Amino acid sequence: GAAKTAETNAPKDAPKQVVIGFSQVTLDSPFYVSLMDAAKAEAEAKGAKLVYVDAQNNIEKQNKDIQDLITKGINVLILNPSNPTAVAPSLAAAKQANIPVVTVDRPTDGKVATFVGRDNKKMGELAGKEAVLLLGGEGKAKGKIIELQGDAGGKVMMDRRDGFHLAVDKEPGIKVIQGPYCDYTRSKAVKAFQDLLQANPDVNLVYAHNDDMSLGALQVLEQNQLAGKVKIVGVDGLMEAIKAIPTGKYDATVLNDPQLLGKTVVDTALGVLDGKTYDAFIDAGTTLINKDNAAQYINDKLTFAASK
Amino acid sequence: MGENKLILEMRGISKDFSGVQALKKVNLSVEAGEVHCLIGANGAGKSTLMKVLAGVYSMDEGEIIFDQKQANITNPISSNRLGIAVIYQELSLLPNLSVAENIFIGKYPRKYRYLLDWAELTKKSRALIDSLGIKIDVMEPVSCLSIGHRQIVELAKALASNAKLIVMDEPSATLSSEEFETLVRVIQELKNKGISIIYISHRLEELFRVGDKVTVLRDGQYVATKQLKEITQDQLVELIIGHALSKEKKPKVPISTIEELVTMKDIHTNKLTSINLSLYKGEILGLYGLVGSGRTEILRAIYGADPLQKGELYINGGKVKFRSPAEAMKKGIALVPESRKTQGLLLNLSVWENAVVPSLKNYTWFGLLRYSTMFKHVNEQVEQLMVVTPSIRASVKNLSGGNQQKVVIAKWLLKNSNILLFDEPTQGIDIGAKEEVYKIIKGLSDKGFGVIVASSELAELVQLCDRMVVMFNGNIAGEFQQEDFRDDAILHCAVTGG
Amino acid sequence: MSNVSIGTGAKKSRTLDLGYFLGKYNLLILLVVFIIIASTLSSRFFTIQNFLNLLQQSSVTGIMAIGMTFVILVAGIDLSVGSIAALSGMVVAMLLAAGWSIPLAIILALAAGGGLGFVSGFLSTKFSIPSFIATLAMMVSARGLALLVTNGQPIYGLPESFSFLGAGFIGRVPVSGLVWIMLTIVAALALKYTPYGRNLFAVGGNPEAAHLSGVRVNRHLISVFVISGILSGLAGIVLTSWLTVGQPTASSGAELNAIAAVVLGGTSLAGGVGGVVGTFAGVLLMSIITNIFNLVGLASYYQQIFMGLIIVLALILNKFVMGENAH
Amino acid sequence: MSNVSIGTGAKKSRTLDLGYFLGKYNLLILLVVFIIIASTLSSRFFTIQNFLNLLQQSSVTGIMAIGMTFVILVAGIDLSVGSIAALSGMVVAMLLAAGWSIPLAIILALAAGGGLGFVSGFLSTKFSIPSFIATLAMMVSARGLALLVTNGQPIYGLPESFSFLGAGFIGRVPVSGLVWIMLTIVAALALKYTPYGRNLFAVGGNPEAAHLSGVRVNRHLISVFVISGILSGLAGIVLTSWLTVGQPTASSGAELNAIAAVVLGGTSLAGGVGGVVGTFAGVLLMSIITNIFNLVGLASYYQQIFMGLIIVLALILNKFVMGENAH
Ligand SMILES: Nc1ncnc2c1ncn2[C@@H]1O[C@H](COP(=O)(O)OP(=O)(O)OP(=O)(O)O)[C@@H](O)[C@H]1O
Ligand SMILES: Nc1ncnc2c1ncn2[C@@H]1O[C@H](COP(=O)(O)OP(=O)(O)OP(=O)(O)O)[C@@H](O)[C@H]1O
Ligand SMILES: [Mg+2]
Ligand SMILES: [Mg+2]
Repeated sequence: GAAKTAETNAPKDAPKQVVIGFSQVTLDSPFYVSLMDAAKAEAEAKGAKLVYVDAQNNIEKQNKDIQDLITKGINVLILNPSNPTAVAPSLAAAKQANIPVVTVDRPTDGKVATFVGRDNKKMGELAGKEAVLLLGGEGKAKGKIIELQGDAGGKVMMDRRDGFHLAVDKEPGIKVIQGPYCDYTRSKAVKAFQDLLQANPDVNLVYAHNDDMSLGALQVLEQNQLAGKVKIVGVDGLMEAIKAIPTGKYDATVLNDPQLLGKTVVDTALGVLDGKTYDAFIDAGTTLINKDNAAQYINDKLTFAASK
Repeated sequence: MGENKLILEMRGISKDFSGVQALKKVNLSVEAGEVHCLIGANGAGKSTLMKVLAGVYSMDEGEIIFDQKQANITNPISSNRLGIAVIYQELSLLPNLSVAENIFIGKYPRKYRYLLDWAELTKKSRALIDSLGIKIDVMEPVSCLSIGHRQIVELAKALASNAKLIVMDEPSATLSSEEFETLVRVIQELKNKGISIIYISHRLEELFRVGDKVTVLRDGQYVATKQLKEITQDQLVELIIGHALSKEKKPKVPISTIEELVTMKDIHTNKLTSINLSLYKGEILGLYGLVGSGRTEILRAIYGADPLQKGELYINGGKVKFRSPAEAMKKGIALVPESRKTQGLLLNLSVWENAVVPSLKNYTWFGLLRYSTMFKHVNEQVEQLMVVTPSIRASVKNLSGGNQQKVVIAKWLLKNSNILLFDEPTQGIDIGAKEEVYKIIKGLSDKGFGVIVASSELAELVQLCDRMVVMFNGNIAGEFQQEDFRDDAILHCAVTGG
Repeated sequence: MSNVSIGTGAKKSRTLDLGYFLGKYNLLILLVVFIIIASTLSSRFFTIQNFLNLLQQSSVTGIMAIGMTFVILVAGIDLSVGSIAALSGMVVAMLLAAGWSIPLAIILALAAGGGLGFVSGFLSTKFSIPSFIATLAMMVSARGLALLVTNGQPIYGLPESFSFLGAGFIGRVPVSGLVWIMLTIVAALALKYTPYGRNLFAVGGNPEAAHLSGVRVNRHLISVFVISGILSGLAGIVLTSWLTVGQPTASSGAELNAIAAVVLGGTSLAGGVGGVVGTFAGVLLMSIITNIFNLVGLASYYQQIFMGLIIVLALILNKFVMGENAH
Repeated sequence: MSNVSIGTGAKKSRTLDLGYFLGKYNLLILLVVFIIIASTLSSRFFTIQNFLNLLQQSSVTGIMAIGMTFVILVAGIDLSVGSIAALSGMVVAMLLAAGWSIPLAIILALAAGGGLGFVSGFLSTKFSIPSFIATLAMMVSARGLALLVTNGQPIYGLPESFSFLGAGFIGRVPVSGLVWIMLTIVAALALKYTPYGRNLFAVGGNPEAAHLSGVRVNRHLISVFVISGILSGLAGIVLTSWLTVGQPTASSGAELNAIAAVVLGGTSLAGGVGGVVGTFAGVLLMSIITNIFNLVGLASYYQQIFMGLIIVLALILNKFVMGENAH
């Protein structure tokens, strides 16, 4: 199937180059930009052509984009779905056109060749466990946590929230204040946290669904001379956050390396075209970064820390 | 006429606009089949009374008896159902719709109950327009019509409503003389059919031509009702303004033709061809012509509002090329445009804000405005022009039509321009204020300013001007010196082009 | 329908027939130009399948844009269409997931859309709040409501047969595209051949004059928001059916696309001038732009930059063809 | 300054002094009501620190809203403020990261904002494209540009001293708040005491009449977009300074907040009526609403739902106090 499509789709005079289509959920976020850049670099290294489209966080546009990619002629589709179910029309269209699909970062409900991603719930849990440690350790932890949330209705947000609560809700001494949705952006987090700090001056720890928001909280804490006194835990492994760890102002983040995701998914997609079979879930792995190991992740050239 | 039955009786009508008593216990009785004129100075409450009748405003007290029955009028639809049609002072046409739709709006012919019957609509409206003797394509949007033709469409709209009473609020203000004749003929026909008409106008001669009776309002109060046959124009004027009026013609002062303020040499624009015209210092020049003859265009060309295609324009002897009115204004030129609502006024703003727009720069001190002097001057102008307004902070949209016109004039008097272009300056202004405006215009010319007045009222030009130019079809058809002003000659020139 | 300003500037209709024709159909001309350019840029563009795809892709925005045209015709604006679409999508999905029958679920979802439209219309008319703000408030509140009803969770597990509306085909033609075309035709006829339609032009042209002429202005104003609400609801239902999931975050930002399409289609934001056929072409034009970007593989940021440029360019060309740029 | 139509409906100024006063200051009254309610809801609300926080939080939107007021006064609208803020923020961050001096970087970033504002203004004026659409196109394009310049990546590593503008304090008072207050005062005085300011009211009231009164309408129209662009640029710079990072996605959606605040502040979308003092109060009002939600810990979906409701409610109260709801 795949081979036939490749033949009909490739221009006749050019050498047969594999065309990978990549439908990215958004390119407004540094994480997804880094993922895309890594994917592009890997595709180039492997002699494949990568064409990408940006759904701008809009599921409707994503389905349209994929339709257009199929019209354009691709051999394999890499998909980072804006919603796990709502890409069903695209999956159906890809199936009809005999184009295999590999999803990345976020899974789909429909059947695809494989999913390259991470377990966001686990990442939330890692953050939660570290938070418990920072507040006194299992069973003894005491304190007030402010949680800055991602986007309303988002799957990643829910996983990072649920994973975190899996760890902290067991602790009777911990109270969590759930803040408003800040859409993973620093500017909204700064405003919200300013208010939340005003309402909860006795806060002990801040957990945000990504590092950008955590850094916003840090900004407010610095302004109130509380930096270092209130613990901060984030997710993503943003280099700016990691660099703040040794200074004692930032406590922990959970690695979420987009470069590795991008590289792996392209390799996997090419593998699928070659007829290899994969497990349904390829875990790109994660780990906690705190003061113990922060130094080894620091790399000024990267926006996000790279996996070791 | 005699003892006809009353079609309308309005008794003790009062209306207050948050502090302004527009109507105080006003009575009005109209007989079936009569033309009842309503008159009064600007702001006397004529339009307000008619809007109460139409259901646009609710009255504070009083009662309306229509066709012998107590009428409960709450909105324009209910008055329409009763058989009252109103042609408002501010035209209520929809520029984006066709003539036919405008005539039948609110009562479209239908087919299959829910669908609009375009064929019927076109047929009926064409018949109506034809019966008025005017050549208009009924499928054309109203925005393409001249003001005069729009007025005729309003008339057709009123006719289409099969009303028993038609109110005409200053229908003639924008009509040319032929169009006015059409209006007179239609009024006569309606009268013959037993339809009553309430006719409002500031042009007294008109009332005597079309009206049977006249009711006079002053300051929102009923003054008197008279048979028009039984009173003279001067008596009527006294009823309106409370005292007699002294009319004087401009005394003959020889105008020196040495200093030319404006010189047009072979000017061409979209509408004008080869205009040669001079305005001298201290002169009042009249521009007469039929609707569309190009009077407005001459003024706009001088004012830099329309681009010149060809020709040369000299101001105070110096050649100029205006790209915008702002540049013309800098040279001391002012224009009072013909449509005060769309071109003259900032309707939502206050009187003072309107009045100072062109002259703001005169009131600055190191770039900042000095409000005290500015307000002082505005108040002076408002008093001099006798603008009826509670304060200069009142919004102009709440002034009566005539007072709005005065605000537009005030704006240029504040600016101290020395070349003034007036386009229909007394449109909708009452007889008292008209004389006031004439006095002002004459005063300006006495100061050595140059004035051009474009008007459709020949009498006004005859009274006011030193010299008159008659336009025809974008051309100058003739020129008359004051000693040669003869109505028939001028009219002949305007109609035939010389 | 009159998709451009009827004769604005056309004084003598006879002598200007060509100009008038161009003015009336300039968007179609523009559309043809775009199609030609697109065809030369990508050989895959000018294929039946691609056009059918375009039809399906455009239908959701297209259906919303019909309602938006009505609102803009009366000089209003409706920023809440995207949120209402999302909410109606949630309603239909929740009802279906709860086992209600498809027609009933659809009717209730449409009613929800119409109801919210009524609220915006009522508020903006009765309290003379500018519709921009009334519908902005509705946009924010309805989105919150859509998120609240399921605590932000999407709704899965819709019946197979429900997907016919959004994802089904009759022959090769997408059902949603057919719905869009039919609604456009119905709306165009209603605007031209019913007193209601003509009254909308009157209200948009000059509400005061329309009121004085005995048109019930407020009712007409409210009605267009109800229509827009119902059509947004339908758009949301079609989208839910297409995506087989009810998503509270769906269609965010859709209002701006719809408005841009309506304006491109020649309807004036000042009200009183325009029509739904132009809107149809405007929606298609916008879809073609994204489509061709995707086909030639223009990178995303450039897509955004050019999207803005092309919208402005199209409008300038519009004016130019109509000879109106002189002012 | 005149934050509501001077004397709308006020005939005999003597008898109506109270009504006039209420009309002119109704938003301030509303603000006081809100503050009282907020104070009873949370004891932490009525503290100096919270007000200083509010000042800082509101300053970015507040600075944008000043420019927006100018645009709306001439009956325009500017949807591009958020995108221009983001782009200017990127420009200043890039220049600083490349080692330019702070004043120079700021000036160039402001110039970039003003330049883009000029483009919107020029297009909308010269080609008579509605400003809604011209700035919508600019919003899309400028956002694309902001993303393009650094390929969607934020810019880190700004000099310490740069953060004074956005995060610094004089005493306990935030610098950004002071900048906002000062700009409001300057703008209010300019609107009231300069011919330029008065001319904006004239242009907004009736452009044709203003033109015939010798006002250079086009220049004034373009100028407000330039002002809005520069102020949006400044807002973006302040935000970048506050967050210590240049983010291409910053301030998305800010335009709607700014517009809502301007309208709440009594400036009419129809043009010609309003002022920046009202806008100041409008921005504060919106900030207080979110602030109190956050302080009492109202869940986020409810925040959205209530936000819309409260905006509408505030406007209705506005009308009610002004006695204008009749019509
Ligand atoms: N909507 C309104 N709000 C407030 N005041 C009004 C309103 N309409 C009219 N007025 C006031 O009521 C008075 C009567 O106005 P009206 O328009 O009836 O005068 P008019 O006799 O028709 O004058 P004109 O000859 O100038 O048309 C005026 O003082 C006017 O300012
Ligand atoms: N804004 C306008 N829109 C449409 N037609 C116009 C407009 N202004 C003028 N016209 C038309 O252009 C023609 C010339 O008008 P112009 O105003 O110069 O005539 P005029 O001699 O001043 O007569 P009057 O002022 O009595 O109409 C007329 O047919 C007029 O209806
Ligand atoms: Mg009147
Ligand atoms: Mg004229």
